[in-house]
Amino acid sequence: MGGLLTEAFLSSLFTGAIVAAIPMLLAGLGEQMSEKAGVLNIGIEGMMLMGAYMGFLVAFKTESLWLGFLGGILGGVLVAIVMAVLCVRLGLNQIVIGIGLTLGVEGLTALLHHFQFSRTYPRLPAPERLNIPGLTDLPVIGPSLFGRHLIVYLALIAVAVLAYLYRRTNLGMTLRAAGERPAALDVAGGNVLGIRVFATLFTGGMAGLGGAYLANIGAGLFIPFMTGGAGFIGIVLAMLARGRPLWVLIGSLIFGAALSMTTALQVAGSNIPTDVIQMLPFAAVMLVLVLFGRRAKLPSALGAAYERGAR
Amino acid sequence: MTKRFPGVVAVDNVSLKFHPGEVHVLLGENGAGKSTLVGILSGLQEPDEGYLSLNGEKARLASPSASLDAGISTVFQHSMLVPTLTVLENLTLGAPWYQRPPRAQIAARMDELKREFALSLPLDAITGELSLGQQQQIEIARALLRDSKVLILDEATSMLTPQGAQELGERMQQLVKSGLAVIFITHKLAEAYRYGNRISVLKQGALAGEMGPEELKGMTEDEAVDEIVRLMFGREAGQTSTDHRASTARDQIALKVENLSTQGDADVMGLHDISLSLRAGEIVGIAGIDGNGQKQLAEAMAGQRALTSGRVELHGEDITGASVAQRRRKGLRYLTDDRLSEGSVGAFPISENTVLKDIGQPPFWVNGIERPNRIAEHARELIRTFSVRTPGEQTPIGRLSGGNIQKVLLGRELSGDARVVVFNKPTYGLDLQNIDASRQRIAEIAGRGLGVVLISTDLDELMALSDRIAVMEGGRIRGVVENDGTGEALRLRIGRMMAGEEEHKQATA
Amino acid sequence: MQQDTNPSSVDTEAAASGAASATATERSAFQRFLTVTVGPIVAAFLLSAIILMLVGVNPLTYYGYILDRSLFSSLGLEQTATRMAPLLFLVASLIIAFRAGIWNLGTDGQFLLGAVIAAATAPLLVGVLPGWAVLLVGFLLAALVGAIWSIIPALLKAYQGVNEIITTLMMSFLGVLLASTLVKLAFRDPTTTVPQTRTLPVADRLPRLFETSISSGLVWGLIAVILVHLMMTRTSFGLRLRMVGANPAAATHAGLSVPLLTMATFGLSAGFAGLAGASEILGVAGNVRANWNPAYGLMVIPLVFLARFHGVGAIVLVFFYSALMIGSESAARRLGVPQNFTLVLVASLLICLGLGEYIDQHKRKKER
Amino acid sequence: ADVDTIAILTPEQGSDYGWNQQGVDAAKAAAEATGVEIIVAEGLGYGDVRAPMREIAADGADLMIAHASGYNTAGPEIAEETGVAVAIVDSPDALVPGKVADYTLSGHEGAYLAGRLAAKMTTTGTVGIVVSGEPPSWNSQSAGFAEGVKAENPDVKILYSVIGPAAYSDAAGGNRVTTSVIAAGADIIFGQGNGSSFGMIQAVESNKATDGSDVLFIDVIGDKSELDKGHLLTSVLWDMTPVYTAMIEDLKADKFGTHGYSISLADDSVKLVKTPQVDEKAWEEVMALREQIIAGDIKVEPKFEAEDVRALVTVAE
Ligand SMILES: Nc1ncnc2c1ncn2[C@@H]1O[C@H](COP(=O)(O)OP(=O)(O)OP(=O)(O)O)[C@@H](O)[C@H]1O
Ligand SMILES: Nc1ncnc2c1ncn2[C@@H]1O[C@H](COP(=O)(O)OP(=O)(O)OP(=O)(O)O)[C@@H](O)[C@H]1O
Ligand SMILES: [Mg+2]
Ligand SMILES: [Mg+2]
Repeated sequence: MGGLLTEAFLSSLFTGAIVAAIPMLLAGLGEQMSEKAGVLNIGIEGMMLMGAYMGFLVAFKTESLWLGFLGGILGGVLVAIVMAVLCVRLGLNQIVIGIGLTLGVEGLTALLHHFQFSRTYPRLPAPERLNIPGLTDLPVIGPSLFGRHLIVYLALIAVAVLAYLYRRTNLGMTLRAAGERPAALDVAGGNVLGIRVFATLFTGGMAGLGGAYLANIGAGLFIPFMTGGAGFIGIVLAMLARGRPLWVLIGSLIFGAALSMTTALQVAGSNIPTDVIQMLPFAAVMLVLVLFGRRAKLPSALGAAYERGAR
Repeated sequence: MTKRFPGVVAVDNVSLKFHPGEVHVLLGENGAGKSTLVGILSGLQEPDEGYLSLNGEKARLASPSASLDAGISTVFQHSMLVPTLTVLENLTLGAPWYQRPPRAQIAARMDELKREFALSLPLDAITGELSLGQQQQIEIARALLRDSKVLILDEATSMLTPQGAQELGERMQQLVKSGLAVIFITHKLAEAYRYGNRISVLKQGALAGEMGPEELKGMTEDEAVDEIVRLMFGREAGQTSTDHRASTARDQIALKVENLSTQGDADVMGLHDISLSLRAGEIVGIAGIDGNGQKQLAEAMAGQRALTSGRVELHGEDITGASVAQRRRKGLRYLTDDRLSEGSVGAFPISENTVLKDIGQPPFWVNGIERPNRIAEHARELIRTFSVRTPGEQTPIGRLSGGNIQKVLLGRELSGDARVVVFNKPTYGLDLQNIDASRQRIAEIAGRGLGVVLISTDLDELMALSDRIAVMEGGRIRGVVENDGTGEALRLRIGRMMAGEEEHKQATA
Repeated sequence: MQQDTNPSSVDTEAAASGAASATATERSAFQRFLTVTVGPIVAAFLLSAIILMLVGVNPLTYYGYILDRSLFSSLGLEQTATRMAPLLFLVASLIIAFRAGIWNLGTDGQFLLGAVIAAATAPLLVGVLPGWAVLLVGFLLAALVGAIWSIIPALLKAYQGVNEIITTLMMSFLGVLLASTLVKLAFRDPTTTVPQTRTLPVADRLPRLFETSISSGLVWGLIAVILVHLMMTRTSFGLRLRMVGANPAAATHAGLSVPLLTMATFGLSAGFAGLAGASEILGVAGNVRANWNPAYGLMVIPLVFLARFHGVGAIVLVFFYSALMIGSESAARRLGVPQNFTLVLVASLLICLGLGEYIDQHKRKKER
Repeated sequence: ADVDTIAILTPEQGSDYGWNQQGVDAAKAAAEATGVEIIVAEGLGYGDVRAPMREIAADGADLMIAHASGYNTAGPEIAEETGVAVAIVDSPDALVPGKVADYTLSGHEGAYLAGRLAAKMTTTGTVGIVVSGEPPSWNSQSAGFAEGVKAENPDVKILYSVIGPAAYSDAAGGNRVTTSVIAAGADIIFGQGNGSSFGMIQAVESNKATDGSDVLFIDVIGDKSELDKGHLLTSVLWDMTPVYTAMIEDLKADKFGTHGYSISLADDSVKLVKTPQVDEKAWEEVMALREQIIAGDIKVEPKFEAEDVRALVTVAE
């Protein structure tokens, strides 16, 4: 494959891996917090899609990517509010509502896109990249690792911040208590519903940001159904990561790399049929599950609504 | 205060005063309303009528945190710790999320507690890996760390060894001396007298009587217990259940266990070379400190746990390879000590729970098809025979109180042709009356010629019922003693073996 | 502390038994019907009406078309009935899984692989075997292949305790891709340019009912749901499965083999998902095209939940859902609203039905 | 036969500057030209189309154009069942007089010309093909493009990549894959995809080729020049109006179902769009090639298999 393995190409593969990984990373980090707190947030796909739509809409109208990201967060949080009210406050079934929200957002954003953008397909200008003299000029990894939009680094910083918060503050134990034995947290004076609502909204915000990244940086425009299951991958990453943000990062990078590799294999002219190549990322996750799945311990109260005093 | 639940008045117009400097004992049979009252005081439930006042001011405790803020700390009947968190984390649970755990401060306070109350805890251990007694200490420590004015302990001693209970009692006395009010719930009347300054008795939700400090001081333990029993059950005491039962053992060997061993691991004790034999009509007690292999032995006999070596014989028939279901059909029954998570399926109605171990068997199933009427009939019969308090056989069993669940399970094990029954802590958590009834039932089935293995941590119970007592320690049988009812001397011998002191003396017979 | 990770404990009442629900006699059945069904449906349609008005469409006209085209015309009714068949098999699949405490979220992959194997074999057998045998073989193979696709999640769950949500979801993604690959590389009809399997001639498909266009798959689907419902509620095997779902420790204690029963649950549930695929192919479509994925599985999950795992309730919901799909295809076309609006309608329906359920439970609690 | 109403059924909304839009627009134009009513059923998805077809048949359509390869099993069946004429795609052998006719659309000749043009204009010596999936019509155009490139200059490298599982609407995937292909040296991208093609365009707009020049994009089926920001080189444009018009006329003349229909360079139903980015000289040469194809001097065979495409693209050593 010598001829194709140019520096630029390798660099673009690294870049591709990172670009593909960031939305899943953000979604996975968000879902992780919900799951810790005992909320199985199946609606994350819808939150992401709403984030993509709102993120693009705001970025396009205001011509500011940053406002676009805020819009994405807002979009995700809006959907998450519905989820928080219905599933955490009222205790409705998380699966039913999660699927319902995802379907609803898919329909709604496609509808809005149809009336707003389907005749013009507006696209955003190429995102600004952070140029760190010296680092960005490094061969191969330079442009992919250091030439990204600032939001990429914020996502990485979020990993560290969350890891710090989970480890060093009461946040981690409060979340775990809410997911493991909500009644224990309640009688200890903690606010079970409060922390669960917070976690759900956080998931919405992160998923929305991930969606906005997908639309604004990843694609440069909004297309209906464009998340295409990235939220579900986020759920899987969160479950595999056993509560550790760093593992979500590793997982999303591996998944992103696998996606990027499918391009590499094809561009290199591999004779393996495309469909087989495209199974690789999922097969890789299955392999991880077969090898290490038994360690993916989930919180005891995951998916169960908490009602005080009920037995 | 009044609190109603569908179909039940759990707390019926009860007025109580709790004074600082007093241990106020709440007594009452199962389902009398004690835990409900605790629930109201700890903010888990709101009363339908009546009110609460703190230091003379009306207060509303709408949530557990309101109750904690009002200075009321509660140690609940069932553990309220998060098993996957560390001890330190459980101690700080409920603090604002953005704070850092004040480790140094808590360590310092724990030092004080250690001095004052002999409470000592490994702060960084994972809670779920500690013994139940230590876990309870965490809950008590947590209550103390909060500088509460009122401390509630709901059946706090049921998990503890006699020494542990003794220590707790002393601790309570120290606490009230420092100005707290302690509310203490127990089913052990002697404890109530020894550690309590004031005793209130609940009966079917209503206040049946109260004994103040002066009154209590003027009574001996026996007098006090008599009075309490009269208040609780409306009958005279006298059935001193510690009377030694006359042996009904016959010659025939009912169950024989030879050189049985099982695999152990980090969580579960392995068994080593256990041999034991049981005659028909005999009750063999298994004594030992909780967690020394008793449960594993019961499970191995029932077929629930794989053996690494050894054999089991039932009435001369080798059943080593038989499954749980086969053993059950041959008449070997096992009453688990874990009635909620192992013995019953809380969401299923009582009727289905009565036949869970006979799924697919006639007459409840014919060709695999369920006969709901037969099952319901069977369940109603069982409810009647064992006086289960329930609205009906279709009630999900999880809604019953622990004691009533226990009766259902007991009925399930005794139905059909039982020949040998293994009881694991059959009376744990029951009220006096139910304990009595259960013990009588055990004695009676032995009298009918069934072999009984009675696992218990309660020596009184073992000494009252057993023909012989085997003592387990470290997954082995440390010795088997004839129960001659000789009281203190025997008790001392057993106690030594429980501590692993007396040397290995294998079972004979 | 009861573990609440599995679906059967999400709603203990439902898992308990259908029979136990006879307690709430105070309010009339009619009132309950209002809160649980009619009210939410009306609310959902109102909510969606607002969105319709926002995009400038008269909701009354829109809903008129839906009713007219799905229920009030014989053609519409036939279409609705035909659409139900695969959904019903999926309902059967999910009732087994959910009542047995297993989250089988991988029905899409199982469905497609079942469909592919049925489409790959049935056309080849025409003429070799009698017509009914062709169909039977197709169905059996589909069930088998669906079940096989659940083996890895089943083994991991039964013997390693790996959460099946992740594994079934991943196997589903994989299954969808594999189905497409198989169509292109293994079972492709050599006579077409489009990658698709051979086509089972219309005459050899499941017979239609009477003189209509309704596939008899509907009947088999109904039978499947009823049988599964009875199996789960009225047989010893069903109780064993439910017990494993509700409390595995108690099941072990009662002498049941939890791993084997878990495997059985996966096998049956995935098998029925495979049957769903076969019913769509052998009843309606006749072949499988590469990249075809109707993704019915995700949609059926909420329906089964809202029916509280009850077979008859699920049948009613599937009927409504099918009618909605059929009717709104038509309404959308006539009024120039993108099809996607149907998703909005379905979503509001799910959410409102969920809310209705909540209100109903609260009322019942108060009455007790 | 009397024809007063026709219908077109498309899997997606007819506003995609591509397959669906061209179909809907052409059907409208053909209806207008022949003076018949038209029913437009858009966004029917790729699932079972029998229900809407039956309904449209009941609504009185005399011809249903089932404009998706996924509809070519249902189409003939419904024609048989309802007696209404149905036109399907990608099934050259499926002809039933009066009932079923096929119109297999392939712009492979146009793609061939685009390939010639691309090979003339590449400065890096590498071009890329990015597709969101591998349906036959796209394969035939990918193959045509690759053949054109090779015929023009065998030294030009051709890179090929299919986006991924969520491809049709995966705009981000389109962007990502196209970026990689550009980084691997391509400076002209031949892109085929629905929603994802907008991601490809975005990548073309926001990346520079390895030699620092601008990257150009070649689109298919529809004409996106009104959305262009200076990177569209050309588009292999399809116009189905002649096909649909012929169908209606045939149906009226009772000749429907006796032959298939196709698009070709000859009647401009396949043609290249000229944009300001096109080099004049190259354009003239390509137009000369067009004449040769029409005259039959150059033969371009359609190749519908994915393997054929892969056999034509460059394999790295
Ligand atoms: N949540 C509830 N729903 C319905 N009935 C209840 C509920 N909680 C308590 N009850 C009823 O209230 C009564 C009192 O229950 P409570 O738990 O207070 O008993 P208790 O005195 O604590 O018994 P124990 O000694 O067994 O702990 C019971 O008889 C029960 O029927
Ligand atoms: N959620 C509930 N719904 C209905 N009834 C309940 C509920 N919770 C408790 N009860 C009732 O409360 C009573 C007492 O419950 P609880 O578990 O406190 O009993 P308990 O005091 O622990 O009994 P025991 O001493 O026998 O273990 C039971 O009789 C039960 O009927
Ligand atoms: Mg109690
Ligand atoms: Mg109790």
